[in-house]
Amino acid sequence: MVQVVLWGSLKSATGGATKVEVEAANIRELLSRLGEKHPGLKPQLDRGVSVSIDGKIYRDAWFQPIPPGSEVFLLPRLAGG
Amino acid sequence: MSKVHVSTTINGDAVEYLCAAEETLLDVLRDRLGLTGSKEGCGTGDCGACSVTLDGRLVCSCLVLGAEAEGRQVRTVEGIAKGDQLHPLQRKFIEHAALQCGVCTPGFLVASKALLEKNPNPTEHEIRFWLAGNLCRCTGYDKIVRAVVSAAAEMRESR
Amino acid sequence: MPLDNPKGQSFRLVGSRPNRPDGIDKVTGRAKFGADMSAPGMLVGRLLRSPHAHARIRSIDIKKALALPGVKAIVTRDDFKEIEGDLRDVSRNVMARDKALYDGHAVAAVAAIDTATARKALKLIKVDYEILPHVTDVEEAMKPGAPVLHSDLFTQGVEPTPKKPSNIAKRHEFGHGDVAKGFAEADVVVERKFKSEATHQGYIEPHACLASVGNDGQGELWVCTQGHYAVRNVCASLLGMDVSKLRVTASEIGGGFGGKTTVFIEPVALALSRKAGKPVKIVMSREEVFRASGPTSSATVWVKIGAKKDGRITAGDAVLKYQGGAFPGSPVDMGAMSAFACYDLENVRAVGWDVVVNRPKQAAYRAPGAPISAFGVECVIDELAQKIGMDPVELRLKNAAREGTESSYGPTYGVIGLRATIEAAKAHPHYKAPLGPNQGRGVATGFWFNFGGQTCVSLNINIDGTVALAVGTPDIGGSRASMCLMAAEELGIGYEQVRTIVADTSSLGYNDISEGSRVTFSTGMATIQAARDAVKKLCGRAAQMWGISPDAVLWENGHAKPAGANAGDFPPLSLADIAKVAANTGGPIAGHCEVNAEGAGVSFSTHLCDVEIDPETGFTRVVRYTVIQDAGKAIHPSYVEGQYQGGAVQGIGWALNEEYIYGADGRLQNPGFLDYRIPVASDLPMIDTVIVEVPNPGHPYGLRGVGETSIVPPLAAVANAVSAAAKVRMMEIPMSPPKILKAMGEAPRR
Amino acid sequence: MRYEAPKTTKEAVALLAKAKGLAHVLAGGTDLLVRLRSGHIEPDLVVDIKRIPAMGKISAVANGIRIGSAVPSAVLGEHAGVRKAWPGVVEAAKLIGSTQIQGRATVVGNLCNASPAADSVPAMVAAGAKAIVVGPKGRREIAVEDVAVAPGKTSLRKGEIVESIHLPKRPPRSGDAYLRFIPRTEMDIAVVGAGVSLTLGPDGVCRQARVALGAVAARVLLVEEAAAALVGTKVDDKALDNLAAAASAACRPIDDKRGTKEFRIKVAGVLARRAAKVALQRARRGK
Repeated sequence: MVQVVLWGSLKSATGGATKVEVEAANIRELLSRLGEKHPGLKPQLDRGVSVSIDGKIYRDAWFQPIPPGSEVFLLPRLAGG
Repeated sequence: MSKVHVSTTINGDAVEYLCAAEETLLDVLRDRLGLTGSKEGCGTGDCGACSVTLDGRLVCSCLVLGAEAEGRQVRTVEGIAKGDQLHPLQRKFIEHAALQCGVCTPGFLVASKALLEKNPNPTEHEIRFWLAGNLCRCTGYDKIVRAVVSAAAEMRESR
Repeated sequence: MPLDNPKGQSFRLVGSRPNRPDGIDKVTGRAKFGADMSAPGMLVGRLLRSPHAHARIRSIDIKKALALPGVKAIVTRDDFKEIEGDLRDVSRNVMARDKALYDGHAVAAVAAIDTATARKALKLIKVDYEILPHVTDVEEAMKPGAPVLHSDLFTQGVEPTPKKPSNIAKRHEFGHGDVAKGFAEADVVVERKFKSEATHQGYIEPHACLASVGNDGQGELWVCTQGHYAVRNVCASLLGMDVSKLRVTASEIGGGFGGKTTVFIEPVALALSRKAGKPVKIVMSREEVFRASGPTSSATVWVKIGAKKDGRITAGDAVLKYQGGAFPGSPVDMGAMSAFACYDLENVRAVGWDVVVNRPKQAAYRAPGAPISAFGVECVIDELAQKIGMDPVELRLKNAAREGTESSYGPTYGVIGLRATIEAAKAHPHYKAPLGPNQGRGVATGFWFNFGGQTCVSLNINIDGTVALAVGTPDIGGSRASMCLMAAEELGIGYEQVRTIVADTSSLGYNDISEGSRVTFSTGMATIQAARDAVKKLCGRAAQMWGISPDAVLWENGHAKPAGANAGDFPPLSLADIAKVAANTGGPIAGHCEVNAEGAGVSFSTHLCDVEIDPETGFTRVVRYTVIQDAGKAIHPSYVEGQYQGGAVQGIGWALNEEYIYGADGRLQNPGFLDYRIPVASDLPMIDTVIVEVPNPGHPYGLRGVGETSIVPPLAAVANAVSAAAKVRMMEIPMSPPKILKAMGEAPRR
Repeated sequence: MRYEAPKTTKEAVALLAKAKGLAHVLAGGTDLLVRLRSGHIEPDLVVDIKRIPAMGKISAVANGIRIGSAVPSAVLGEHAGVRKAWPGVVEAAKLIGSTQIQGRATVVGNLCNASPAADSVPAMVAAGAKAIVVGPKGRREIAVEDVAVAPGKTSLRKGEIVESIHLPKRPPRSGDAYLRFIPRTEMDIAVVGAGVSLTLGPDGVCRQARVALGAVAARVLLVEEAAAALVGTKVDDKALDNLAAAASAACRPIDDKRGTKEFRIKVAGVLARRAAKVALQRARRGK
C-alpha cells in the first residue's frame, strides 16, 4: 500500500481526506488506481499532475518505481519561466 | 508615391538606395540593405538596440529617416570589427560574459565605442549614464560595465 | 541520474569560464534573431487588435480590406476551428472568438505586400463591437456582481461547486499541521496585506516569426521562442496540420524569461501564409508586446505569521489572490506552494485563488508566482524580527528549512543549500557594512522548485575528432557554452573541439521548453549521457582495432587505453585517431540520449539590499546589492553570475518602478519602455554575487538550475530596505516615489 | 508623405506655407518619428531643417547667444560659451532622453512639441529666452513661454518656423539651474521640472529672478510669486522657504501615470528650492 498525500484543494474529490491509500508499485499504477478509487480526481489527473516520491518530483515518468514506505505527494503539474 | 533616392556611406562603403519618405534608417538598414545587426526593440528611441552613428554622432536609427542619411557617414555594428580582427570592446564583451541573449549587444557596442572615442577613460558612473539609453534585460548591466572598463583600459595601453 | 561522486569531485573544464561559442556572432551582428530572417516573396503580416477591454464581437467585415490592392490574405476567427480541451484557451487568446477579452486581443490579421498596405488594410476592417463592462483589478473581479468574463467558468476546488459562473477559476490549498493551534502558541503575531502590480518580462526582442506554408500543406516556421517543439505541436493542433508537416526552427532568442513559452503570432502567421500561399513575417511592435503578450499577475497577498519570543515560528498562514489575465491559469498554485518553502514549519497553510480579469493572459515570468508570495512572507518575517528584537538573518537561520524538513508544499527536502546561503549572507562584508544617512538594509530569502523534463540530444563525432552536439533547447543565456563544457569534460577533449547547435524540430527528437531552470540541468544530463554513450562506442571501436574485449578498454583523458596489463599493451588511441578510421570500423560514431530528466534539485537564494531614499522626493536608489545562491555546481560561473544578477535586477525593477497601469476605460496606459520603467544602467550599482555549491544528489555533476530563484527574494529585499530607510512599512509594490513620499508623510514622526 | 530638405529658411517657410494637408517640421525627429511610426500622425509633408546652415549653428551675437533650431542637445552641451553663460539651460537640454536622443533632439523641437513636461523649456523660460520666428510675413520674436499654448499646440501660424533661440547676455553675478524629478535616473519624462535664474547685486542681494516650473500645469509656468520671494533677499533659508511655498502654490497639476497631484505640488517646491540654491552658487561664482 502506498499512502498518497493530496494537496488541499483536492479534498473535495476524496470526501475530505487529504491522505489516501492505494496499491501501486509505480506512478502509472498510482494514478490509475487513484482515478478508479476517487473518480472526482479524474479531471485533475487528466489535466496533469506531478508526483513527489521521497522528495523528488516527477512530472511524467509512469514507470518510476514507488518503493514501499515511500513518502508520496500528489502535486499540481508545475511549469517554470 | 515616389521614393527618395539616397547616396550615403555605410561603414565606409558608398551605398545607394531608394526608400519611402516615411521609412526609417533602421528599416532601410535591415530590410533594404540586409544589415540586420541593428535591432528594433521598441521603435521609440527608448531601448538603444538600433544604435548607429551618423557623422560620428550616436543616434537611434529608428528615429532617423532613411532619407536623412543622404551624404552622411553611417556606422553600424557590422562595421566595428576590422576584417577578422575584433574590436577590443567586442572581445571584452565576450570575455566578460557581458551578453546573455545578445539582442541588445549591437546597440551597446556601438554606444560604448562612441563613448570611448570621446572619453578614453570613463568612470563607472560615466559609463552607466552614457549607456542609460541602452536597455539590457538579461545581465543587470554589471558585466557590461566591467567589459567597457576593461576594453577602455586595453585601448589606452595600446595607444 | 545520481551524483557521480557524493564525496566531492574534481573537474578538468567544468567550472572554468571559456568564451561562449556564439559570442562572435553576437558581437558582430551576424546572429540571426526572430525578425532577422526573410524569404523571397515574403509578405508582411499585421494584426488588428481590440481597443476595448471587454466586448462582444458582433461581426467582422473584411470586404473592403480584401479589395485593397496588395492585400493577399486576411484571417479572423473564422479561419481557426473551434478547439476543445487543453488548447481551447490558447486558441481563443491567439484570435478572439465571440468576445474580445482585453485591450489588445487579436481580432483579425492581414498579409500584404508591404507594411504601409497592411496598415491601411487594418483600417478598412470593420469590427462591430458590443462594448461590455470590464474589470481589471483582481479583488474587484472576485466580487459578486463583477462583470463575468466566461459564462462557463465555475470555481473549482470549493465544495460544493458553485452553480453560478464567476471570475474565480480555482481555489488551491497547501500546507500541513494546524495553524490555529500554532497561532495560539505564538507570543508575537504579525498580519499584513500586500499588493503587487503586474509586470512584464521585458525581453528586448519583440515576438517575431516567419511562416511559410506550401500548397502541399508542408510548413516551415522560423521563430524566436523558448520552445520550438511546443510551438510546433500547438500550431499544428490549432491549424489542423500533421505535426510531421511543420518544421520549426528556433532563431536566436532575444530574451524570454518565461514570456516566450507559448504562442501568440505564430499560428496567425501560419494561417496567413497558408491562405496567401506565400511566406508571411509578423513582428510585434513594442506596444503589441506590452498589450498582447503574457505579462505576469497582479495580486493581493495576505500573510500572518506567529512566533515565540525566542524567534521560533509557530504558524504561517497566507491567502493569495492572483489574476491571470483573461483565461484561467495564474501561477497562484506555485505562489502558494512556495510561499513558506524557506521555513521549517509545523503549522502552515497557503490558500491561492486563481482569478480571471480583462487583461492579457499571463505567461510564465521567471519563477512564476513565487516572487509575489515571497514578497509578503519575507516582509512579515522582517517585521516579526523587529518585533521580537532579533536580527532578521538570525530569525531566518533559526527557522530555515533543512534536509528532512517537511516542506510547506508537501515533500520532505533532501540535501538543500538554504542555510548555506543564509550563513554566507551573515558572513558577507555587505551585511556588516555601515549605512549612511537615509539608507536602509533589507534581507530576504527565496525558493524555487527547478524542473527537468523531456530532453533529446545527439552527439556526433566528426572525422577530425571534433564533436557536433545537437540540442533541442533554445539557448536563452549562454547554455551552449555549458553544453560544450560538459561534453568536453566527459570526452576528455578541449572545449573548443565541441560545437553545440540548437537543432530544428525535424532534426532531433522532442524537447520540452527552455523553462523552469531546466536547460543546464536536463540538457546537461542528456549531454553527459550522450557523451558516455559515445565513449562506450569509441571504446568498442578501439577494442575492435586491438582485437580485445570492449570491457578491457577504458576511456581516460580523451584516449582509449587498455584497462590494465592483462588487457594487452597498446599505445592509447585518441578520439581523433578513432574518428579518422570510423568508416573502416563500423561507420559513424555518435552518442545519443533521450530522457525525461527527473531529479532536479530545489534551489534557494538569500539577497542583501541597501537603498538610499531622498526624504523630500521619495526617490530611491539601490546603493548596494548582493545575491547569494546555491547552484549545486556552477558549470560556467560567469553565466551563473549573470543569472543571479539579471534576476535580481528584474526584481529590483518590479519592486521600485515597473507596473502595468490600466485606465478606467480598461486600456493599458503605458505600453512602451518610456513609461514601463525597467531599470537602466545608471539606476544600479554592481550586483555582487556569491555562488554557493551544495551538490544536487539528482545530477551527475550535482548541478541545480539557477535561472529563476534569483528573482524571488528581491521584491522583499528591496521592500525591507526601503521600509528601513523610510521608517515606515511599505506594503505595495512598485514602491514608486509618490507612494514612498505619501507613506513617509502619513507615518507617525519618530 | 513627401520629404523635403531645403537649404534656406526662406525655402522652408515657402514649403510650409504652400503645403496642403498636414505638414511637419523635422529637426531632431525624436518626437516626430515616434508619432509617425505609431501612426498617430500621417503628415503629407515633412520639412527637414537640418540642411539649412544657419539653423545648425550656435553663434555669439551682440546681445547674447543664438542657438539654431537644428542644433542637437549634444552639440549644445559641448559648446563652452553656452555652458559658461547658461549652465542651467545646458543641463536641461542634456536631460532630454538618452545619449542617442541627445545626438538628435533639439531645444527648439522640445519647445515646439509643446509638452508641459519638456525639460529644456522651464530652463529657457527662466532664462528669459526668445524664439526667433520666421514666416511668410517676415520675422518676429516671441518669449519662449508664449510658444506653447496648450499640450501639443503652439502659437505659431501656418508657414511659421522657429529659426533660433536667443539667450540674453548675462549681467555679472548671475546664475541659472534646472532640476527635474523622474523615478529613474534617466530616460523618463519629467514628473516635475524647475528652472531658476537669478542675478545678485554686489552686496549679494538678489536683484532679479525668474522661476519656471514644468509638468505641473497644462503649460510650463513662469511663476512670478516664486521669483518675488527671492528678489530683495540674500536667498537665505527663509527666502527659499517662501520660494518653495510659492512654487507649490502655483501648481495646477493632474494625476496621471507619471505622478499624483499631491506629489507634484510637494516636489515642485522641493526642486525650486534646490535649483535656486544651485543658481545662487553659480551666481556667487560668476563675476
